Formats: sequence, C-alpha cells, structure tokens
Amino acid sequence: MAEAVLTAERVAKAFGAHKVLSDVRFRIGADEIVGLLGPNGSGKSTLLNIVSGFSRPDAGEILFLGKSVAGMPSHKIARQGLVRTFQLPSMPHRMSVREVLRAGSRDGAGLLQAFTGKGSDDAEAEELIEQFALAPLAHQPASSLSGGQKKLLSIAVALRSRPKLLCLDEPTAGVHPQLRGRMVELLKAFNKRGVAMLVVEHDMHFIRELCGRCIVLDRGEIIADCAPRELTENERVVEAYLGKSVAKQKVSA
Amino acid sequence: MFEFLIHVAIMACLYGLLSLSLNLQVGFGGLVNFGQVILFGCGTYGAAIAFSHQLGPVAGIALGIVFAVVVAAAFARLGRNLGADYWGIATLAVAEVLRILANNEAWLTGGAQGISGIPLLFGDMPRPMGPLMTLGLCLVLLLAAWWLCQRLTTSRYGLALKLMREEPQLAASLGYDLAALKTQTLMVAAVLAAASGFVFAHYITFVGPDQLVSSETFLIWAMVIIGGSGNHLGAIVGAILMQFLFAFVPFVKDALGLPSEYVAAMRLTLVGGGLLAFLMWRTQGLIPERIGGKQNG
Amino acid sequence: MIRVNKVRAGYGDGPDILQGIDLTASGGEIVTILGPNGCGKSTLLKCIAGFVRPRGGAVEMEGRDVSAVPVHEKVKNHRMGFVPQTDNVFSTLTVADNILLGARHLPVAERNERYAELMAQYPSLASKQERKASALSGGERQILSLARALISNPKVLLLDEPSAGLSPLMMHEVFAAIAEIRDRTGMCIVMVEQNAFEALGVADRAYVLSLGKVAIEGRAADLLADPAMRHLYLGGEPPAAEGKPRFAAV
Amino acid sequence: MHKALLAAACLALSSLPALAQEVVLGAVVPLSGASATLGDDQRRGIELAVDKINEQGGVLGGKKLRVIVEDSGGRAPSALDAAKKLVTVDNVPVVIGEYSSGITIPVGQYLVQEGRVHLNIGSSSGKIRGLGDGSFSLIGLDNVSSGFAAQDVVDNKWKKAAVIVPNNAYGQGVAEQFQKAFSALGGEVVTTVMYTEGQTTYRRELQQMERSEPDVYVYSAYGKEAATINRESFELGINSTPWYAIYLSMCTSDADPKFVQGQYGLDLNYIGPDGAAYEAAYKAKYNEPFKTSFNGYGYDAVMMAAAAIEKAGSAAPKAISAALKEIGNGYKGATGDITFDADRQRSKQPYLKLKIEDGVQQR
Amino acid sequence: MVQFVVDVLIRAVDLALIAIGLSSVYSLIRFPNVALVQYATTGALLALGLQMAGLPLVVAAIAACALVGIIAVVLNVVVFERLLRAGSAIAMVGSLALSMVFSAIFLVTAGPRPKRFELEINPPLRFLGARLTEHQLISVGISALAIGVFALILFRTDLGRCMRATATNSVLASATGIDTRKVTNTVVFLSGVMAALGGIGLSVKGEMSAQLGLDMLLPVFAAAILGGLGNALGAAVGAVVIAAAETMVTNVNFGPLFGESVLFIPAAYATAASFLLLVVVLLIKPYGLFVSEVKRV
Repeated sequence: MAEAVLTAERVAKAFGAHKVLSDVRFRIGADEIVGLLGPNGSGKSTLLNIVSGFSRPDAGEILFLGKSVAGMPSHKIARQGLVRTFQLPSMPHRMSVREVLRAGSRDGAGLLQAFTGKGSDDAEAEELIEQFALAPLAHQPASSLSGGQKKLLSIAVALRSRPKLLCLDEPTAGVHPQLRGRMVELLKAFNKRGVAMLVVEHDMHFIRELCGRCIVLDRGEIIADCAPRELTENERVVEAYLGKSVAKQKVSA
Repeated sequence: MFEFLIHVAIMACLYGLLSLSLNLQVGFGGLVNFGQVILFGCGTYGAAIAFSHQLGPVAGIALGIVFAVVVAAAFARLGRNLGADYWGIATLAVAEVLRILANNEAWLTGGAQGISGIPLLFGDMPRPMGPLMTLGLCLVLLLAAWWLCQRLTTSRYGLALKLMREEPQLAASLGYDLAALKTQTLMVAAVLAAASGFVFAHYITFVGPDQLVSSETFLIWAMVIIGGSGNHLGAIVGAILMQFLFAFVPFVKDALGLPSEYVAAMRLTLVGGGLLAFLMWRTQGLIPERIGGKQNG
Repeated sequence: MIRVNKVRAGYGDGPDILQGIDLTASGGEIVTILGPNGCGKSTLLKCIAGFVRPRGGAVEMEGRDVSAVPVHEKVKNHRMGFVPQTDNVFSTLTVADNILLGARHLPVAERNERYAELMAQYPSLASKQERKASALSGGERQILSLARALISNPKVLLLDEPSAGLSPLMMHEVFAAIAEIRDRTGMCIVMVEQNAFEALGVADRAYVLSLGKVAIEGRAADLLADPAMRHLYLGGEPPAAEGKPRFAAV
Repeated sequence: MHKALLAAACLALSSLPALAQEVVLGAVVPLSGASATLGDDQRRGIELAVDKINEQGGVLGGKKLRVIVEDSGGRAPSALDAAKKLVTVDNVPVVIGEYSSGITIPVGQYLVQEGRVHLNIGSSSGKIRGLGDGSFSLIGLDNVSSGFAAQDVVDNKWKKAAVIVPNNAYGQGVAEQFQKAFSALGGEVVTTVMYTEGQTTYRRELQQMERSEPDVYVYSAYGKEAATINRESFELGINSTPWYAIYLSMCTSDADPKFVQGQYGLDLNYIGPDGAAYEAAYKAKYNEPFKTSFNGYGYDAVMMAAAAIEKAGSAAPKAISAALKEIGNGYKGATGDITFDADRQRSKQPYLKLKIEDGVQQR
Repeated sequence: MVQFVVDVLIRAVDLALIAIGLSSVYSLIRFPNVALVQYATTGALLALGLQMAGLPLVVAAIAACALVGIIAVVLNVVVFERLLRAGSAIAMVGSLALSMVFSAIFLVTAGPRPKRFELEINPPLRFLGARLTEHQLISVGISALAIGVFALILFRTDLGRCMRATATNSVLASATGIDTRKVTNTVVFLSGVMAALGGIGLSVKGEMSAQLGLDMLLPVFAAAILGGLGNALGAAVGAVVIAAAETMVTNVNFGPLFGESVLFIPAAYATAASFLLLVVVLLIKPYGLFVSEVKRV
C-alpha cells in the first residue's frame, strides 16, 4: 500500500447524549478507493462531514497528507486537496453547467488574477464535460438538471479542483444504471492519475466494482475493514444489515 | 437645454457608478447591502475633509477610498456570521450611525451645515467646457468601472462570486474562502462608490449629512433591480433611466399641472412602485443576467 | 384502500422523479417502499400524502381520486396519518400538545378518550406528557410522532423512514409498535424504508423502486428470501439465471 | 426608453418662454419631502406676488411676469436638477429658494457660478453669507434672529437658558448664534440639546434639560417635532417654566393651544407698508390665515426682483443684481424694511415680540 | 428612578406591539416585513379618518385595526406569497418597496402635516414623583392588554398551538391536519392588528404623520432582532432593552464622574445608541438574544 493520504485516529463525535462516532480509526492510501458502508444512522455522513471540515470532531486526530486537519474550516481542508461531494447536490440557478465546472478550479480565481490572467480557456473542464456526458447540457442552468445529472456534475466539478482525496457521498443515487458502469471506469481512471477516494455508497455492485477495500460502520464503530467480496461472509456485517435472525439464517444456510 | 442634459448625464453617470457598485454586491455576491449610501458618503466626505484641511483632490480621493475600504471591512466583519436579512438590517443601522456621526462631529465634518465651497474639478475652464469635461471624466470613470466589473465577473473570480451567491456550501467544499470573497467584493464595490462620491462632492461643491439618508440607498436598489441585477449593463441602464425619469418629473408636472403633493408621491411611486413591480413580474430586470455568459468555450 | 395509478411527479421545473408508478395497499397490511437514495421513494410517499401533486396519473384513496387534495385536508377528511422523516415532532411544544394537535378536528370527549388510550398504550410517553418534545430521545420521538398520527384514528398511515437515525434496539421497538398497530387496528400502513431487511421483517408486501420506476414488487417474505435482494443490498454474485441485476431489466 | 426621453424633451420644449412676451424667473422650493408644508407656503407667497405684478401691468413695459416653481424634494441632487433646469433650459436670470440650508448652499453656489441672481428666502445658516456676489438673503440669518431673541430673553430678566433645537443645519446655526449673543449679554446657556428629528418622543431630551434648572427654555422647531415637544413639555409639567420660541408661529402652528399657553417668542413682522394688504390677499386666495411665517419672503423676493428689473430696465442678471443692491436699502416689504449689508444679507429685521395668552398677543 | 422606569415603559410600548407583529410573522414566513411599520401608520390614519367621520374613537380604532389586518392579509396573498418564491431577501426588498408606495399614498391622502386624535387633554398625573398623562396610561394599558391577549392566544388556544406548530415545522404541521396557509394568514392578520394598534397607541399619546412608520423602522427592528426574530415575546423584551438603552443615554447624568454638575451624552446620539446596541448584539449573538439555534446558510 502506498503511503497514507488520510489517517483518522480515535475520532469521536456525539450530539448531546447520542454518541454518533466512537473511537473511529482508519487510513486511506494515496492509491486507494475505499468504500464506506453501514446501515442508515451508522455515522457515515457524520464521519464524512468531520473529515471534510463541515463538522468538528469532539476528540481524535485527522491527518491529511501528514498534516492535522481536525476542526479546520472546510474551505481550508479543500485547499489542501481533500474535496467532497454532497448526497443531495444543489446546483445554482443562474450558472450554466459549464460555468459551474469551470468554477471547480481555483486556478486564476483570485481578485487580481482577473486582470492579469489570460483568457478563460479551460480544456480540463471541457474534457470533464465530455467524460461525464454533460456536453448536451453544458449551456443549461445547472439547477435544471435531474438529480442524477446533478450528481454527475458535482463529481465532475470536484474532480476539476484536482483533489488528492475525493470523498463521494452516494455517487450513484439517482444516476441512471447505464451511467454507473461509465462512472466506475472514470473514477478508476482518475484514481490511476493519483486521486484517492473515499466512497459512501449503498449500491453494492458499484462498491464491488470500484473499491479495493471497504470500511463498515455500525453504531459509530468500525466493524469491518476488508475487501468488498468478503462482506457477505462477515457475520457482523450481515447482522448489521440484515438483522440477527437473518444473519444466522443466511450465514448458516 | 443642452447644459441641463449634460447635468442630468453627469448625475446619471454618478448614479451609474453607484449602481454598478451595488450590483457587484447584490447581483454577483448576493450581498444584501442596505448601507450603500454610506460608501458613497465616504467618498463625499473624503473630498470634503481633504478640502477643509487644504489638501488637494488627490488626498481627497485617497481619503475617500480609505474610509470606504474601512467601512466595507466593517460590513464584511458583520456579515461573517449573519444571515442575509439580518445583515441587511445591520448595514442599514451602521449607515445610520455613521450619518449621525457626520451630523454631529462638527470639528471634522462641519456638522449638519456640512462643508461647502469644494472647488469644481474643471472650474477654471470656460463655460460649456467645464461641465463637458466633468461629463467626460464621469464617462471615463463609468466606462472604467464597467470594464473593471466586466473583467472581474467574466473571470474565474466572477464564477467564484456566482457560486458563492447561489451555493455557498458547494463553494466552500471546493476550497473557496467565502469570508475573503465577501470582503474583497465589498471593498471593490466600496472603491467604486467612493469614486462616485468624490466626483459628486466636487460637482455639487457641497457635502452634508442630508445627502446620506437611507432613501438614497433604496433609490440605488431600485436602479439595480429595474435595470437587471447580475448584469452590469442593466445596472447602468437602470441608473440612467431612473435619473432621467427623476429629472423629468418636473416637466411632466408642468405639462399636467399637478399639485405639489403629487410630485413627491410620483417620485416615491417611481422608486417604490417600479421596484415592486419588477420584483413581482420581472425579477430579472430589464436586461437579465446572462447565464452561461459570453465566455467562450 | 390506496391505489396509485401511473403516477408521474417531480419538483419545480425539474425532471420527472416518478416515471409512472403503480402501487396498491389495502387495510390490515403494511406495504413498504424500498430502494436506494434518489430512487424516488420519498417523493412517492409525498405524492400519496399530497405534499407533491402528481403531474400525471392519479392517487386514489377509498376509491376517490385525491391527487389534488392537500395534505391537511386528507388528514382531516380521509383520515390519513403521516409521519415525516427524522424531523417529526414539534420540538417547541409539549408532548401532550404534540399529540393533541393531531386530533384538533375530533370532538373533545373523543379526543380525550383517544388520548387516554394512547397514554395507556405508550407508557414511555405518559410519564413525559408535560415535557418539551425536544427533550425526548430519538426512539421516543418516533413513538410520539406515531401517537400524534394515531390519535385521529386514521384509516391510512404513511411513514417516511421510521427507523432513520435510530439505534437497532430502538428500531426493533418502533417496528414492533408499527406491526402492533396493524394487528390491532387493521390500518393500511405504507412505509418508506432504507433498512430493507428490517422493514421486510414486518411488512406484508414491498415495492422496490429504482430511478422512478418500480423495479421489484412482491410479498415481503418472498423478497427476503430472494437472492436478488441480498444481491441488491450486499452485492455478491448475481443470481445465476439472469446474469444481470434484476432491477435493470424491469 | 428613447420614447420616454423624446416625450420628456417635447414637454421641456413646450415650457420654454414665449419669446419676449414675458419675463421668467425661477424658484426652487421643497414641495415634497419633510419640509413640504413650508415649501408649499413659500410658493403661495410667490404666486401672490406674481398675480399682483401682472395685475399692475407686468414689468418692462407690459411684459408678463412668470415664476417657474420647481420641487427640490428636500434632496440636494433634485434641487440641483431643478436649478440647472431653470438656468440652462428656462434661462432665468433670478432663482428664488430653497428652504433648508443644506440645499440652499449648493444651489446658491451654482447660481453664483453661473452669474445668476440668487434670492434666499428661507435659510438662515451663517454659511449663506459666503456664497458670493449675486446671492441675496431676504431673511435675516441666524445671527439676526438669535441676537434679537437673546436681547429679548435678557430683557425679560431670564439669566439661565436651556436651548433645544433640531439637530440640522438650521438648529445648529441657531444654537451657536444664540449662545454667542446670549453670553455677550451676560446670560448663560446651561444646556443645549440638539434633538434628532423623526422620533416619536422627546421626553428624555426634555427631562435632561430640566435637570439644569433653567429660567427659560429657548426653542425653535417645526412640523411634527414642534407639536411633540410642546405636548410633552406640557405633559411633563415643565411648561411652568417660561418657554421662548424663535419664530413663535412656526413653533406652535401644529400644537394644541393648551400646550403652548403662556409661551413667549419672537416672530416675523408682516405689518410693513405692504404687509396688511398682503395678509388680506393671502387670506382671500387661500381661505386661511398664514400657514407658516415663510410665505412673506417668497412674496418679497418676487416683488423686489420685479422692482429691480424695472429699475434696471433689463432682465439681465448683472443689471438686476446691481439694481437690487440699490433697492435693498430700506425697501418696504411685506416682511418689513429690507436693508442689505455689504454681504447682501438682510441686516436687520423687525420682529414682533409675542406672547400666547388665549391666542397670540403682542407684548 | 420611578420616572426612569416610566419613561422606559412608555417608550417600550411604542416599539413592542409592532416588534411583536414583526417577529411573529417572521416565525412563519421567514423574512422581515418592513412594510409592517407602515401598517402602523395606516392604522392610525384610518382610525383618525373614521373618528372624523363621526365614529367614537374606540369603535374607530377597532375598525381600523380590523381593516389593517385585512390589508395585511391581502398584501400577503397578492404580493408576498409571490415574492417569497424568489427568496426571502427579495421579499424583504419588496417589502421596502411597498413601504415607499405606502408613503406615497399617505402623502396624497393625508398630506405631510402632523395630526392628532380629538381627545380631551389633561395635565399630567403624579405617581411616586413620576409624571405621566392619562393618554400614556391608556396607551400603556392597551398595549399591555394586547400583549397579554397575544400571549394567551399563543400559549392557551388551539390557534396558538397551531401557530407555534407551524412555526416550528410547517411540513409536519400540514401532516398533522393544520392548514398552514390559513394559519399563516391568521398570524399575518394578527400582526396587522398589532401594528395598527401600536400605531394608534402612539398617536393617542402624541401625533401621527406620514413619516411615523418609517421613523419607527430601525428601533422596531432593533427590538425585534434583539429579541430574536421569530420569538414574539422576545421582541417585547427587546423593546424594553432598546427603550432602556435610549433612556440611559439621554437621562443618565455623567457629570459627577467628571466633576461637573451636569454632563450628558449629546441627545443627538440617543437614536444611535439603539442601532449600536443592535450591531453589537448581532456581532456577539448572531441571531438575537433569545434565539439559541444558529442556522448557517
């Protein structure tokens, strides 16, 4: 495994008396795509929020590229190269898809660069538009896209910012099945180009195709850290997903 | 008539500057600033205070810009953790406090009597040339401001502003520092407003706190909304249209023989009613924002 | 009791999120709607409830077309109960006020009687009647929300992810309460769930949505045993016969 | 947009003077905004004078006199719009106006620059004095009225005065000038309160003044503020101490008589040689007594301008200005004798000493 | 001291009713409706008009309140429901524009001069050394009564429960069988009534004019925001705080501190005090004193 891009140590978070995360520790290698799984309410979203700076951990340490980012404001974390997408991406009314994509890169987005910068050609954005099959929609207001298209756009725009670690929150939800295979290819390609990924997802096919490794959360704790195909054999995981009775029945069957 | 038109054109340019400035904040940054007139006031008082201390106009514009940037920074600081509506009220309150200060601190601002006798910018020139030169200066300023705004908003910086306006969370997740963006936008806008104030002071030759009442802010708001928020040309057109309408209300009154109360009501209705009508039926204004814009690619 | 006929729906100017859904549910059964995030299951429930007006097709209750009837009217006239997801109590009101609000249109005597019954039914609430709802735990809130919907004795009960945010223990308790309601009252219960296997444990029938269409439908017990479900939720090798996940074929 | 401009331009052209058939003057007064009542009354004075002159056969051998009255809206930019319209479109030699000092000053400056004659009929700020050649004040500036008031207060044996005035150009001027004159006469201003206009109550300001235990309250206020202050001084019972009003009728016109019973004050004197007839004409035309004290200046301004035009035999600004300087030496106006000092400001003004005792009485 | 309390109280009730109206509407439709201060003026002017038409003052006042309530509902349905679709900031700017239209209407119908109700005027009463008039007593009494009734409605009636329920969670409220639109319009009606009553109360004590509403704008907003917009009774407390701050500034003698007999902060800064307080509170507690939840945009 390559050196770690993200390391979480003893991360804990509670809302009032309700413990959402306790003693969460994991690491993600710079060349990995890691799935983050778990039933509803297991703390996946909270963990994603903490890692990306949208929520502060109560305790624990998070190192990104060897630097502590715990409790840092989200935009600073993003500037270091840790970028996330949202489960229900909401997109601007008065910006076209192309504009949103171009806004993904902060290169030349400084106030003074508006005067010193050259023209606004953005080959990379155009490439992403093609790759994500957004070309026919490029002039449309971003808010007019369907839920799945918005999702694609949000992944594309996150990739446009050239992240080192990309956290995807349910990337396939609402995305047309025909595009899912394409998405797996794309994400893998970007992974080859050096983007590590942490993927929260329910669609297990997607996970199996995309991820080399899975972390499973249940009740705020990590109950498994293994390859996706090992999941069906893991009694704790089956129990967490299907319930105790089912687990017994299924695993023994 | 010719000189009157020059005068109206000069005022339209100055309002155009203010309108561009507010448009940058409202139309692009999504910043609901109800204290716009005080940024203008920074420019007028910069000119006036420099004049009363026998400093030249260069010191005046510098002073005006410094004041404006400081006030903008204060606005931005207030905006850091306020919702848009609260922030609007807060800027209104700050503007009022500053106006009250200007009204009372006579040692600096001349108090309610203001500072008069500020020299005309081209006062030495022969008759029709002076106003024409002023108009020229105003036009140059307006064009420069338009170019500046256009450059800003069609660049990547403009994309960042728009993204902040509509999806602040998305912008933050991509690494944009929203607080810094807001502060910068307010400061650029403040400089434009101060420039307008500076020229206004040297054109009207008098500066006083009565020029800074909040109804002036709402007039500028009407210009931006009616013209088309998010479109620089719209903001300028809105300003020119409103200024000309205002200037020609007396002619309409002369022609129709209306009583005096109706003149006031007419102005209020122009601003308030126009604003409301556009908000209700044509929110995008006369010249709407261009989505996808002119940018190539 | 409920008949959803070729319903299409979406938000604002957006595209259709539901693309022609058919669904039925009758008294005395729990029907659960399953599917991944973004498949439209919440929208479907909102459509049935009346928060979202269908763009096409119809929603019928007791044989009448109620597509255009707003929620509050249905709650009053058609005796429907609705429990939204997570944010499902009035946090600033007391527990008693929360419940009584659900019975505003009932005569006082009946209201009090129903209230007393519910208190007997749910002792965990009875001890906290004057507390603010914000002071309750997640499970208690869910029960409170159920009680609020139940006090008007509805014929139809719609539940949006009743297990969301609950610990497994609490989840079991809530599902047990739901099953008990069905058995005792013979209500028609439609619920949207993410925890598919828990839901299938209590439900009688299920619909699995995918991208705005019904992908699988059938008896809950069958689905539970169906390898396609296991496949859908946990991956693994697809069922031998089909080679492709079943939902993609529908 | 083009159509609107075109229409406006047509309107503008239609209002151009019918060549040489008439002499046109201009006026800028606040017909709208906070001072609209006063501005409207100024306009009445102007109208009456125009009527009278035209009845008497006009000016310059039978030409009609016309005054174009423009609204300033109480805003400096609108006032300048109006003044520039009058100068550049209507080409008037004389502009009368405005009311607020903050507006009169820029308008006056503009007119002086343009070489036109400016007749100040409503502002009393000391800064008017510096406007330059061509600007005349028909109304006594702060130093005149405040000096008179200070003398009157001293004559009544009141030594400690509390002053309350609006916190605007007018009020700040009055306060400063009164303080100067009153101290020179041996009195002491124990407190000066500048109230912010537009509040619903001034109780706290009044109570603050009360603490300094003055012999007399000296005040000047108008409109809603005057009404509120008078009522609240009555409610607080501090009207048992004498009140002295600078421009009594302006201060009390909107107040219930009960509140202002017993007040002293000075006011403008309309009983010049022309005054009684003017007062009668006003009543006849508008069916009410003087609405404010300010209409007379508008009347006098037009009458003096007409007289100057006659005397100069020309409607050229330079000639009118020169003629005005000559006329302005004991001119018998409706507001009393008008005499300009070297700075073309009215040097003294006959004031009435008044007291309210079941109606306004002369002392 | 007693006088201080009386002064604070009298000023507070000036602000409280309108501030409560503002706050309770905000809790349901989530934008600060600037036009509410104009409803106060409308109430006062309508009541005066009805009194002049021959109705006894009490009847005129009740009728005026009801009329203003209806106007508020109509405007909410016709104007604000539409504006709100474009967002709360747009709705707020729209309410500002509407205020200007109101001003125009007041100018044309009522004219710029101040007016009073026809009421018997009596010298002030003395109470523990404090002076207050019958009208002030009546006004304070009516306001206290109105606040009390409002609190009763809010906390003891079905309507109040529905109001609070809708304010807390409108989706759940519909799902509970509450017609949220009807509840909202009922609250809008009540807010109109409260504002009108506030305006009438103010005018009973003193004068009314076309400017009344706009003059009240910032202090009322300061009170409502201080109490936390959306928290109706917080607004009443906010009104007291603002009134106390203003009274302190004008009536606390700082003389002894500096070895002089009488030394006050200039009265000109009395209004600035409340605005400054507002700004400071917003800096420390971004959503007012009594709202603990911080919603980030």
